[in-house]
Amino acid sequence: MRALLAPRTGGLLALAIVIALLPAVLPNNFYFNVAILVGLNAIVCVGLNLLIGYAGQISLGHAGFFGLGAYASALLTGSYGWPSLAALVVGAAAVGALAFLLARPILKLKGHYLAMGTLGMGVIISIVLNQEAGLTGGPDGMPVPAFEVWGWTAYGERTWYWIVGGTLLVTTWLALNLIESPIGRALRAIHGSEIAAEVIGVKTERFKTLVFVISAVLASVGGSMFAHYSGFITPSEAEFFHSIAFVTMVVLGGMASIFGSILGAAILTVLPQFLAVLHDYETLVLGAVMMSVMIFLPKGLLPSLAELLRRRSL
Amino acid sequence: MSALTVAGLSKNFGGLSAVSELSFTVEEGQIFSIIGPNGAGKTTVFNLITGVYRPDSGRVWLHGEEIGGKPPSALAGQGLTRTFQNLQIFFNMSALENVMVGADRTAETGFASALLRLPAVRRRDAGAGKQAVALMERVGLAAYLGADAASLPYGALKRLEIARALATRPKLLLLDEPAAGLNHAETREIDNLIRSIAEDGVTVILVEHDMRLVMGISDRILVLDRGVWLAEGSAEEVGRNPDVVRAYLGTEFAGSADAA
Amino acid sequence: MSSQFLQFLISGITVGATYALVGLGFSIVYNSSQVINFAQGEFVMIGGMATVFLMAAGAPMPLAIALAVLLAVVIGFALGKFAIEPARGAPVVSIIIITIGASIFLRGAAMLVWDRNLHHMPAFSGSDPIDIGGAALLPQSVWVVGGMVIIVAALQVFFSHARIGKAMLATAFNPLAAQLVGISTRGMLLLSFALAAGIGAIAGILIAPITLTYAGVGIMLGLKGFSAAIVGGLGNPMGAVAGGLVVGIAEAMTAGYISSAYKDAVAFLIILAVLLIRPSGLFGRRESERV
Amino acid sequence: MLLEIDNLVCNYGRIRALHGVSLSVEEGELVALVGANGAGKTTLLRCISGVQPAGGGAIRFAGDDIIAMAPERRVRLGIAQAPEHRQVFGPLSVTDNLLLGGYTRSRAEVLQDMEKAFAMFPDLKQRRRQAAGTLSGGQQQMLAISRALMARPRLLLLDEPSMGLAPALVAEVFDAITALRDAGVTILLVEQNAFAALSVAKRGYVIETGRIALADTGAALLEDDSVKSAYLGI
Amino acid sequence: QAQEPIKLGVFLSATGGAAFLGDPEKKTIELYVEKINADGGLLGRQVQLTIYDDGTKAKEALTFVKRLIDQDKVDLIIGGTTTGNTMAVINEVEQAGLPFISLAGASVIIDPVKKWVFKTPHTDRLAVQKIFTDMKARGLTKIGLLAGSGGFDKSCAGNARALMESEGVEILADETHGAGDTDMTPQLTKIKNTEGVQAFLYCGFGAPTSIVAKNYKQLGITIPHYQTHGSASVRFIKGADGAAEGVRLPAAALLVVDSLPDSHPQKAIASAYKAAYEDGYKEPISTFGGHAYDALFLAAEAIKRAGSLDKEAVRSEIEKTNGFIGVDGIFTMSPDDHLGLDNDSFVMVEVHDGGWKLQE
Ligand SMILES: Nc1ncnc2c1ncn2[C@@H]1O[C@H](COP(=O)(O)OP(=O)(O)OP(=O)(O)O)[C@@H](O)[C@H]1O
Ligand SMILES: Nc1ncnc2c1ncn2[C@@H]1O[C@H](COP(=O)(O)OP(=O)(O)OP(=O)(O)O)[C@@H](O)[C@H]1O
Ligand SMILES: [Mg+2]
Ligand SMILES: [Mg+2]
Repeated sequence: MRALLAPRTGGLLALAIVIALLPAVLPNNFYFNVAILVGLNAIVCVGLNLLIGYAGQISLGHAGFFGLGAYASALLTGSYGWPSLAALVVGAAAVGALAFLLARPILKLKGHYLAMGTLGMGVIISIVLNQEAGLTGGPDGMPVPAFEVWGWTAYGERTWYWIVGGTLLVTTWLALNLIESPIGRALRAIHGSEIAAEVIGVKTERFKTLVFVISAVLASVGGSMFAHYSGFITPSEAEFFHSIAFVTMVVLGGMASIFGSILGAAILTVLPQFLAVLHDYETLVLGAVMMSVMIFLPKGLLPSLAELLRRRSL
Repeated sequence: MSALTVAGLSKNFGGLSAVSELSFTVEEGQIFSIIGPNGAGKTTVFNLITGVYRPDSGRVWLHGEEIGGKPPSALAGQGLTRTFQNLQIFFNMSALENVMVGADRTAETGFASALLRLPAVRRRDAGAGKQAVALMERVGLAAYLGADAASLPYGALKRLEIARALATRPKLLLLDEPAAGLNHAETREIDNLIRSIAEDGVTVILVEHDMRLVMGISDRILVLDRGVWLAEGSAEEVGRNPDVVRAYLGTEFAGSADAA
Repeated sequence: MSSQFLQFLISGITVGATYALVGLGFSIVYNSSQVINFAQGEFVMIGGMATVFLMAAGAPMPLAIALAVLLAVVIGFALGKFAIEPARGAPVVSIIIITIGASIFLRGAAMLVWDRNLHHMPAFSGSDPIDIGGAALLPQSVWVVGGMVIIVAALQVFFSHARIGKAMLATAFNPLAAQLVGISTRGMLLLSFALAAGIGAIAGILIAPITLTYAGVGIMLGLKGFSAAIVGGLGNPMGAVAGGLVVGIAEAMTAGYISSAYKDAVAFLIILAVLLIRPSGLFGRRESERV
Repeated sequence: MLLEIDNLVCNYGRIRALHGVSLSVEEGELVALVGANGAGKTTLLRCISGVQPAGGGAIRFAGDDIIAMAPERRVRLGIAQAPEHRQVFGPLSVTDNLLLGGYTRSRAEVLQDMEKAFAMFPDLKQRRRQAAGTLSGGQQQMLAISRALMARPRLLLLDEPSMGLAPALVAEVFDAITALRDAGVTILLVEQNAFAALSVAKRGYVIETGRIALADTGAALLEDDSVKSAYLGI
Repeated sequence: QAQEPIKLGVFLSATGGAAFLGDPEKKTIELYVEKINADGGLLGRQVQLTIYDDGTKAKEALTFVKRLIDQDKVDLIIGGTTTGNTMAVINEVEQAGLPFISLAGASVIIDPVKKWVFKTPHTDRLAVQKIFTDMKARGLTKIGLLAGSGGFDKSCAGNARALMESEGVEILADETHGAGDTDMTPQLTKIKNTEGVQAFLYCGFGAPTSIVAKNYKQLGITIPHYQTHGSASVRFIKGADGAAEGVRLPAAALLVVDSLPDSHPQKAIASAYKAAYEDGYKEPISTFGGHAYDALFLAAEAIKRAGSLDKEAVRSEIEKTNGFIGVDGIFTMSPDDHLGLDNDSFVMVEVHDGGWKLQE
């Protein structure tokens, strides 16, 4: 019983149950669509939280990786006729390789300077996607063929729901494993004090690079899946504001909280749908909600709520 | 073989020569102390040895192998680690986890096995946990096993750093003012701890201003003044050296080696 | 050839001064709280929009400008008081998210209170270009550059000589110690937000005749201003100026000599290169904490 | 009575660090507070300065209840502290740190006092323009003490002022403290160097896990057996 | 008895990068749906409007279209302020099978023809053609081109490049500027210093249109200056602070409705729209709102003709639109033309004395 209540197993179990039971209450495809977007954002945010929340390295450029993944899938399957899965994997590998090359110089920067560095990286990616219209269709975007593996075509919201849900569950499980391992502790140590981590043997550069690559790969995978699911992509997926949206989800949900990221992704994906009916007041209210959550729950939703609960139960 | 040899080490900050042309040798198993006035360059020497700073000139050998230019993490792998005068605690973790990071030997953990949480990783985790508990008990932090590092009082944090450093199983341990902020009784505990560390075969280099501790525990003492070698010898020799008395000890503590 | 270069340079300096003016606001808030205020661009918008609407309502230009700056100052103060201050002690990223929320909120409010349209403000002293060695310069550019020089000089004095400026810095570096020497850290925070908002509004007013103004004008300017502040080295007013000029001139020269399609990309590449060589910006404080 | 603390309680979240501490300091008195690591000494000083909210009890300064007063107003009343861990303004120069120490006073007065501080710690004078964060540990400690003095406090709170200082300087710091005492400055001194602290203090308190365990004159505490064994290592 | 209302779904970019376009579109739709309902609705039923703002993000657009289809169960969709946002939803609309009228410019939307997809604005291709024709009539064949980085801008520039050969025009200088740029003098200087350039064309909309005009004047460039219907708003003229004088652009007749001869077929409808809009919102019309007007009434007419809300019936009635007089022009659609406008529906105008002057 105790083990079930532990954040790891209990959380995973809860997530699995939610994913399994949600379809029963989702009335139509639109809701499935929102759920899928929640899942895709959550996959990216789980990776990003490893980078920002655990290792303490901020990135304002991850939409760039998301966009690259999306375009890699679109181009390789659409223009070059590759199998979808191969395109996804190769895209992720290429993005991982790019992240690996960028990691060393960029992660030398600290704090706000790192934010600037990653922001610049993301902006450059998004400019390239915008300008290379011959390849990417420019700002008008490009269509993406359906996801196909071994003759089976992933089609429709319900199918994608299970694909994304499954991927999210696996991603969460892997991420939880990672943060509980020595590698996860090393990441948090880097956050705490880079120099102290070094002198007790943590190769900080290596781990910073590692987590940067992991988060980039997850963003790329999220992008690829999004591209196939939506069937059409534009460079706005890679733009700065999308990066900000990811970071906001992570922070709102709770830094260094895997389940917080999922919650953050869910709230910031669903909330605009609720607010859409407010029309002119939509932006205003969205801004106000973001501010209030962070003011009243400064550590992010999940950690702050957990703390409240703990205090209650005492 | 000597545990550490330093030759001609120099470091300037802007116009200031923090360490200049410093040479000394620490024999294996020794407790070697570096003392000197505030700003003499003691911490800088630690920073240079451990690769936190790059020396302007000079060479360093660890157990006979030259280590110049290596990053601190590589040196930690070779059995060289330290504590900090200005605490460097992972405040975002629990006290126990702080020590576990030291015990982890992260370089040896495979990425894939960590992702999948293979039994090897679990065993390693459990091992690190046990080791960390034992070390916290050893340094007298048994009361804080479940605490967040951020909630520990200053004196406890100093000991937490020692426990974390010990967790890396060092052969050469550099302690920067471990007794600062401790009262006499607590200092005595640290005294015993350092002795027991040395008894385990670890070479210790100690920077400390508590002369009772230094004079009583050191096999050999190096005195620095304004970055320059001033004197070296046994506690007795150093304590009697008039230059040292004038520059550092002040009359009050002169010859306090006898008292300890 | 040389008049062409001169023209690019004039363009770069004008644009750079714009970025610098926006970047200064980032520096000020950073100087009191180590927070990046992503709502800074919105104060630029508020300055321009408020002036335009006040003028439309019949206020003479100087009065409209004064009221617009005052409005921005009040909003900046309110932002500090009701959004940032209650969250003090929260992690810096959390506070940054608050400022992002604030920028969304202010933009939404501007669209409601004013509108989503493009507005134009007359140039302060006509729009007949001045000829400089074959290159043309708009009088408003002189206003922008001049305004920037005055503001930056004032800030330089404020932070390096006035005790209250130092107190603001101290609050950012170590709020605990600041309190212990009798600095009202709350007061410093509010002061810096109000000051940054005011300077942002002045920037918005100075550049509105060039850029036009609309509810979304602060977004890109905010981003570029942030870049300027970072490249120059956060917290240093001179840095923001240097950073703004680097970015502005890089953009103009790239557009002129390399590729206008990739001019922003090249500008960001230059920013990255600068940071890789000087990880805390051109004029940034070097690492001053030690172990 | 300049400072009167009555039944003060202080919590960090769920952890109670002070369980009803009562203590007083008379005008012109030097009072020492000793105790083991984690006993709550720093917490007590933080409460007096107002940077840590009190959870109950009363703090009276010169007769006024200041328990809810903002920290900066307490400095204006005359309470200055040289905090544990030094807490200098890292990127600012030594001079700027000192100027800010006298934030509540006129610049001219502070400049005068600064010369006195430089006379006490010549090392600081030499490094006037250096960023405080790059000073050596001991130099930073000198700066922290000097900075607190710049406020010309009526009550000076010193949290382990001898920490990290070379022996010769420790002696000097204690000389300085006695000189301040003799000049009529009221001082509440927290020290691990209990022997030195109790030697110069008129009265002393021993704090144990958030409670005052003993209170007596400095001389009497020095003779107390439990103090001897626990804090003096004798 | 109360009849089920007709459900009209709309998604627009009322905020974000294309807010200049989306805002008047939204206002127009809201204004006229209210009018239609006040006049008794369509087929005796009220029109229930569901309208979403996609913030100029393709991902949002798709989500809102799914919402319109699956959740709100609308009968017909109008929207897609930008080409990207339109293209992102086409798949979904085609699969769901319901009539969709886009308000975006690019020709890819209807070329190739998609069964359920229509659009009302002139394609930028038409605009560029019109401009080139006008240039050639003035003997200008060597041009300098500047375009922004948005979807409209790039598509327009792309069309210019695609058409230059067939139209006998040569692009000697080809420049772009970034989103949010506030100074285009470097690009214009380059164009100015390019040997042989006889005319200048700017592709873009929003604030940059005015900035380009100002910089153009600042640099003392005197060759003819063309912009596109993206600048067809008095805000362009006002923003340019006098520098827009002499700039030529193709626009819907709406823009110069007051100077149209009474015999012009669009005069009545365009003046009515102008009056209603300016009265309702106290701000000058733009031609973007006109796209929304046309889309709304194309649909309304088709529903009336179909006499039901049967999706296929409405769709085929839209396709059969013949001689519908709209603000943008006179629409005649067919199974292989889902736009139904030709070049004539554009007029060339020139900025004159701070207003628009119709060119012959
Ligand atoms: N990063 C730095 N930048 C500038 N000066 C420095 C830096 N690090 C050290 N110094 C200077 O070098 C000298 C030696 O400093 P160091 O910290 O090594 O002294 P220390 O012997 O450890 O003194 P303490 O006993 O007070 O800790 C000091 O004068 C200090 O101000
Ligand atoms: N930020 C904090 N969060 C939680 N608990 C804290 C915090 N700071 C201190 N404590 C707890 O409060 C108690 C008193 O701590 P305090 O720092 O006042 O002790 P101290 O007497 O000054 O010790 P030292 O001699 O080590 O400086 C300790 O048990 C400590 O664990
Ligand atoms: Mg030191
Ligand atoms: Mg303490």
